[in-house]
Amino acid sequence: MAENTVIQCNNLDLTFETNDGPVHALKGIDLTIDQGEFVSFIGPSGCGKTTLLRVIADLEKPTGGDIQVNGMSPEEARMKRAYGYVFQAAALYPWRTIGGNISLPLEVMGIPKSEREALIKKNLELVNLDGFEKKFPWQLSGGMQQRASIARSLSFDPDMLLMDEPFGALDEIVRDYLNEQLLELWAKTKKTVVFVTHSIPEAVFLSTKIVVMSPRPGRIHEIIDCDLGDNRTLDIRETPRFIEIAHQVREGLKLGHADEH
Amino acid sequence: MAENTVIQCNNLDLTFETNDGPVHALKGIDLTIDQGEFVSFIGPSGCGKTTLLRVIADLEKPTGGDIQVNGMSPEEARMKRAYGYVFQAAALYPWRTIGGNISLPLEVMGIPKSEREALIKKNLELVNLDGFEKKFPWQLSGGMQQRASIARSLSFDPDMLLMDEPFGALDEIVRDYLNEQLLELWAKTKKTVVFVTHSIPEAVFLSTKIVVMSPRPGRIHEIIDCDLGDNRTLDIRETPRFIEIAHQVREGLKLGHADEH
Amino acid sequence: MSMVFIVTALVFWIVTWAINNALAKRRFKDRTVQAGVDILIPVLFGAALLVLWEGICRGFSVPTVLLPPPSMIWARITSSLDILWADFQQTYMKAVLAGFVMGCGSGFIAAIIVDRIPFLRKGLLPIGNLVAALPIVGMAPIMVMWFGFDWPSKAAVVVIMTFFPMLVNTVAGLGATGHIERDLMHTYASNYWQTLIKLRLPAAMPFIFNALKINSTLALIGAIVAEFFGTPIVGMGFRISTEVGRMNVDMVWAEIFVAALAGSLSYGLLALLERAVTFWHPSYRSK
Amino acid sequence: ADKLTLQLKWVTQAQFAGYYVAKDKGFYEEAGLDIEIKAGGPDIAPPQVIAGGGADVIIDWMPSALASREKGVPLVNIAQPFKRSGMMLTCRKDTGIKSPDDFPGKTLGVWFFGNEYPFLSWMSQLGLATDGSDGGVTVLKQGFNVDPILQKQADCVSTMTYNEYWQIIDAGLSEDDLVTFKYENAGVATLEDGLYVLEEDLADPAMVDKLARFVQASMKGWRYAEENPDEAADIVLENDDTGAQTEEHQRRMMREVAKLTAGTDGRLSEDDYNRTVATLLAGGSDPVISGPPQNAWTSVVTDKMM
Amino acid sequence: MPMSIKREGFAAILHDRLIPIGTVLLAIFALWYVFTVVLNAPFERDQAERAGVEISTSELISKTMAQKRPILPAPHQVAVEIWETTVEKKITSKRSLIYHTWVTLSSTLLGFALGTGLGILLAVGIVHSKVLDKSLMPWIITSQTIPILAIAPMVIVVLNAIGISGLLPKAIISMYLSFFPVAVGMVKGLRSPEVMHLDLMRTYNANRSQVFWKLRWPASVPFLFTSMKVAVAISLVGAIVGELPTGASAGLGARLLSGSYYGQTIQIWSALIAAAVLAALLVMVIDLIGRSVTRRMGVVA
Ligand SMILES: Nc1ncnc2c1ncn2[C@@H]1O[C@H](COP(=O)(O)OP(=O)(O)OP(=O)(O)O)[C@@H](O)[C@H]1O
Ligand SMILES: Nc1ncnc2c1ncn2[C@@H]1O[C@H](COP(=O)(O)OP(=O)(O)OP(=O)(O)O)[C@@H](O)[C@H]1O
Ligand SMILES: Cc1ncc(C[n+]2csc(CCO)c2C)c(N)n1
Ligand SMILES: [Mg+2]
Ligand SMILES: [Mg+2]
Repeated sequence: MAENTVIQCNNLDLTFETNDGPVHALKGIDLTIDQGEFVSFIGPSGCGKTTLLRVIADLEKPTGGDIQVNGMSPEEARMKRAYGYVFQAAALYPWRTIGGNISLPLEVMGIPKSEREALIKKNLELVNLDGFEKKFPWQLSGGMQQRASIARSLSFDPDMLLMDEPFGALDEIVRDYLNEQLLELWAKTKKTVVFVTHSIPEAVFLSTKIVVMSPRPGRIHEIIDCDLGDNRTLDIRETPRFIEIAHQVREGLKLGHADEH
Repeated sequence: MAENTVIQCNNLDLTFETNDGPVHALKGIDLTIDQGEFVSFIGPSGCGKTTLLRVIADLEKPTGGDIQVNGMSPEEARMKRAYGYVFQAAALYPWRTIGGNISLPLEVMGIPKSEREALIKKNLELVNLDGFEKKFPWQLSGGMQQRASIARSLSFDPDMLLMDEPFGALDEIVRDYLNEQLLELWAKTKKTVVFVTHSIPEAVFLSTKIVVMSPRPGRIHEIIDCDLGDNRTLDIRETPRFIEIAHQVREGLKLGHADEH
Repeated sequence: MSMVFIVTALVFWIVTWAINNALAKRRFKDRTVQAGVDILIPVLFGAALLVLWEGICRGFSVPTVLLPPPSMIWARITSSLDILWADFQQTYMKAVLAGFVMGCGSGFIAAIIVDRIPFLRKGLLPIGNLVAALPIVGMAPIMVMWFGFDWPSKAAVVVIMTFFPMLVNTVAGLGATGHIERDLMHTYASNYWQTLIKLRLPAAMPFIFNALKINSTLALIGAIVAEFFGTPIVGMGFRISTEVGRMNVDMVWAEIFVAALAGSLSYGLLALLERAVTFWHPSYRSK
Repeated sequence: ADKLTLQLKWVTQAQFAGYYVAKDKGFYEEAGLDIEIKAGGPDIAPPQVIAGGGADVIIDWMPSALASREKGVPLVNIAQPFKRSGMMLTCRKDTGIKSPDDFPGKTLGVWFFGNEYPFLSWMSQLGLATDGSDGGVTVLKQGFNVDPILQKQADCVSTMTYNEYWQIIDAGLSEDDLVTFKYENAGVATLEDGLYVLEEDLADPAMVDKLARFVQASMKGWRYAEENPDEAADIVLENDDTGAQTEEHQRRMMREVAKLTAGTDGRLSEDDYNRTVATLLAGGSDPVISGPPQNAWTSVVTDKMM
Repeated sequence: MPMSIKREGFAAILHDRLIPIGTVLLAIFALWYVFTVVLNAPFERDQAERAGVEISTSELISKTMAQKRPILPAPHQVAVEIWETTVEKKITSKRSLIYHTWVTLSSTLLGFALGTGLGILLAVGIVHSKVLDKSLMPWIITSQTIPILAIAPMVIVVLNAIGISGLLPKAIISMYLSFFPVAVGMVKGLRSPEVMHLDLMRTYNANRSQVFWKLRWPASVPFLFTSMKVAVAISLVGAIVGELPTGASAGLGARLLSGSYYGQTIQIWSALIAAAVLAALLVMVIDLIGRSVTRRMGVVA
């Protein structure tokens, strides 16, 4: 395992036992993610994107193969608070203010109150939400909630961000805006990001590497390098290289779909 | 009002009275939709797309200006069952089979049982769901449910289809497939379709006319003709003309967003 | 002559109904006015009920030992405040409050224990569900036998009656947190108690208040019924059962009035508290 | 046949054997009557039942009936099958109680629901407060049974000679463990288990005639029951819907009840009436009735008996 | 598929239900025996003291479980009593527990039916009329704070006075208690259709009764069954308490009372157990009906 490898999966397998038989959610996954990469998982619904992310986060145990996160088991990594996780829905606690929500992981991790306050302030600024500390989640728009959720996952400064369709519920404009902000944040902090989406333009715009998956059982169909360089802006989406990569991803998806039959 | 005009709005205004003051949802809407057109409303969340569609359907009363549907008031048009409405979620009744759901409007409208059966069969075929008549909604995938919902709105053969983000909850692949089917259906039946979306590619791919809206208060920012001709296939999305129109729409949206401040 | 009363009552009924109809259909811009109207409507309705009651009693000359008219009950209430207060103290302040606090408290603690031990949850919960549906009042004579005549035996009945609704609701509430919310705590490597206090208890609050509200009415009924099986010579249940035998039915209704008032007030208080604690719940949110 | 409904004061037991026997043996039928006997219970107030029209005749204790009369239910005693009172206060010997002088500070179980008047009269004659104040007695509302004395929650409980007393014995306490005070002996006996009707019914001669036949047939039932106690007890058992009564207990109760009903033909003796009223009026500051009742009893019915 | 599921289902039931529930029940019985000894011992000691004899602990323990009028009867005493009063008595006998259970059951069912009907009616009124909604709801809550159980005897006498007697008075008390959960549940249920579903009906220009029968009613069925489960249990309570005052009549309540009257604790407990079993059965029956109805309606269990 290379020095700067963060995630390493070998022949990973996961089968869910359900009432009407086993569901083979992941099969033979081989994947390496290096420090500072921005990797997207894309694929049709039910192909196992979420499951793979959850295995990395130790929210699900694989039934075969092995996986290492930061050179240790996912469980150890989780105990060391190696990552911040962002869910599809913002999943803010409605009884806590925005500030309180960002404070949550800090409280759990036993960080003293004085330090917490500074961290909350800093992370709210990072996602452009200064001034909303005392508001309750339902008083914010969906986009703002999602930003608060990102601030929460950043608050304890993990080296890695795991994001499961964080912008799936937002409209295109807000999504574009948050995509730009995320990219900026990534450039600034150089964290490793693993990102699930089912939007092709989003994947192409954000990633350094796109993992195309196909369903039943969930496999990696293709891994596409996304060499659009740093300092991307939204305009990049109309460049031929962008369209080419997007086309490649779309074809991969279609083929993956076809595999199924 | 021209012979083949179906919807005609003049300086339409709508303000909601809420607990904390009025919300100006629609302002000065002028819009004409002709027989057989496929018109999409696009715009950021909260800009009034749904509200405008609901005004057309007489689910909301405008507070100013006037609107005619088929040359009469929306209420009269509704009483005459002038349109079929498709909601974002399939909104099928879970206690009715697919057949029973399609039968629902027919029962309400007092169509005798014998005729109902033929209509159910015909419309199930139309959306490629033959054989699923006796299944319950939860036994179908999201895409199939949405098709059943379209079949339901078609069952009493209205001249007009009002669709509010019908494919918003589906993944890209399924969505592409349903877009193609909808286009085919539209070409076959030549119904007027008014379609709400917040996906730019979807709007460009489907429409003959795109209405770009901007929020607070909800106005029409721009109306873009979408002259991609008939017989469109998904490949069209990689043609320069498509990308050009998409770009135009995106710019319109951004400007509309900017208006806000 | 007697028809006059009935006709008057009916006319009053129709008039208040018409007023209510008009009031209910209108939306008032001013919030305080609207709130006032929302209170006025049920009050008018209640007044109409009382007038109808009075009218029937007088119109049909119903024997007062069967059903006294409201005016007579009111006269009795005002002239027997000291007795009513003593009874209220005995039954409500002692038996009901003590029983309520102990029953709800132990139900809550039991729920947390049951929640910690899945085996117990599987084994105890179906039984708890069943017992919650049982005719617990049947336990009253046994409790009097075990805990004596004074209020502790009534409190014991209240404890049994309130324990299971609290247990069942709290366990349901603790299970009501979404998967995502729980996974979130998991990603923080949060321990059991942290998850309980920061996530599951707040999320369970609507359920817990549901139990508290149910219990507030159950507790009073339980305590009163238990007093039928032996008491010192004070208490609401004692008074009710004694005064029926003495043909003082107006006194019985005076006690019922106190019970209904106390029950409604406790219910209302809990509802207010609920609103304050679960302000975040979609049903209370003001945008 | 003429229909009449009789509301008992308590559950089906040998205390009411005369009526059940009269019905079972066809005495009522012979008198051209069709009698419906409604059992009572701990929370059935017979005066309320008759005021509501649920019965034509009720069985009640005179203190309760007179008190109800003052509350506006115009009850009139038409016959008095129980000559003597069966009420007692039964105490544990180990409490040290030897005479009523030892009552202060003790806890006494009392039946309420209109049955407390004899007790209250007695206590006020003894000058003992019952409201819990110093120097008085502590009163408990005794439930349906004698548990308080068995479990030592009370020092004394109210008992009837024919019923609760034997329940204490059955529970394992012996007669030597107990001290008993009969109301009869204390001179505060009041009339129990009389037959009462509403005053207005007596204005109707046909009704009076019906009642006369009823009282006469009932007394015939009582005579039969006194002479055949075991058979009477069995008849009672047959009429018990709860199926909870035991043969042993009912047979013994029948024998004890017979001692109270013996020697009367149902006529109310004016002396007994006056003594009861005097006892009730003697109640110090809080007498059971506020003044001597008028027309609270009549002999028109018993006079018509043959 | 049904075959294989059944196997799996049974193993699941064994591990998720039978074993845990059985263990808890066993624990309850063990505790019950302990309490039997503890609670009944003072009386035995008292007896021995008065008789002036020493008794050994084992003698004491065996005696506490064989008293005629125990403070707490031992489970096996109750079991024997139940056996004797169910299996060994004719069903028509007044000493048969089944007979008394039947008496209570009949007024429970009548009251439950009336209460459910009334609850549904009120809910329909409240959902369709703004005046009813605003004026009735607070009083429906207040109605439940009136200790109806405490005045049940009086209610029965008053109802008798207006010519209602027999099964009906008890049933009316059951009804008073059971309409409440149904009314509250059905208001929720009839209001449960989403705005979208209601709008859909509006686009069809459906009238009120069509909206009711095709949308509100089917949508409220799960709510109906949930509240009926509460209502049936509470109906039973009502029927039992309705039987208490007339201590001489039949029914489980009368059984409880006469048991209490004669200090027959064993009889009280067997009546209590019968009531418990009856409650459990009633709730289970409603649950089963509910499941089969909702399954027929296509809602996943
Ligand atoms: N807890 C579970 N138990 C059983 N099956 C599961 C479970 N979680 C996921 N699955 C199944 O595993 C497969 C992969 O699911 P997963 O959620 O990872 O898909 P996904 O790619 O994230 O889809 P989507 O785009 O819809 O979120 C699906 O068939 C799903 O039904
Ligand atoms: N019933 C209502 N009462 C008050 N305000 C409303 C109501 N319905 C909509 N609004 C407000 O009107 C505005 C327009 O809402 P509308 O639902 O039409 O937006 P939209 O364009 O459909 O948004 P989305 O893409 O999120 O569906 C919003 O600000 C919304 O909050
Ligand atoms: C609540 C209650 N009241 C009275 C008695 C006693 N008692 C037994 S029989 C009877 C009627 C006499 O005719 C009475 C008063 C009781 N046990 N419980
Ligand atoms: Mg997913
Ligand atoms: Mg919308």
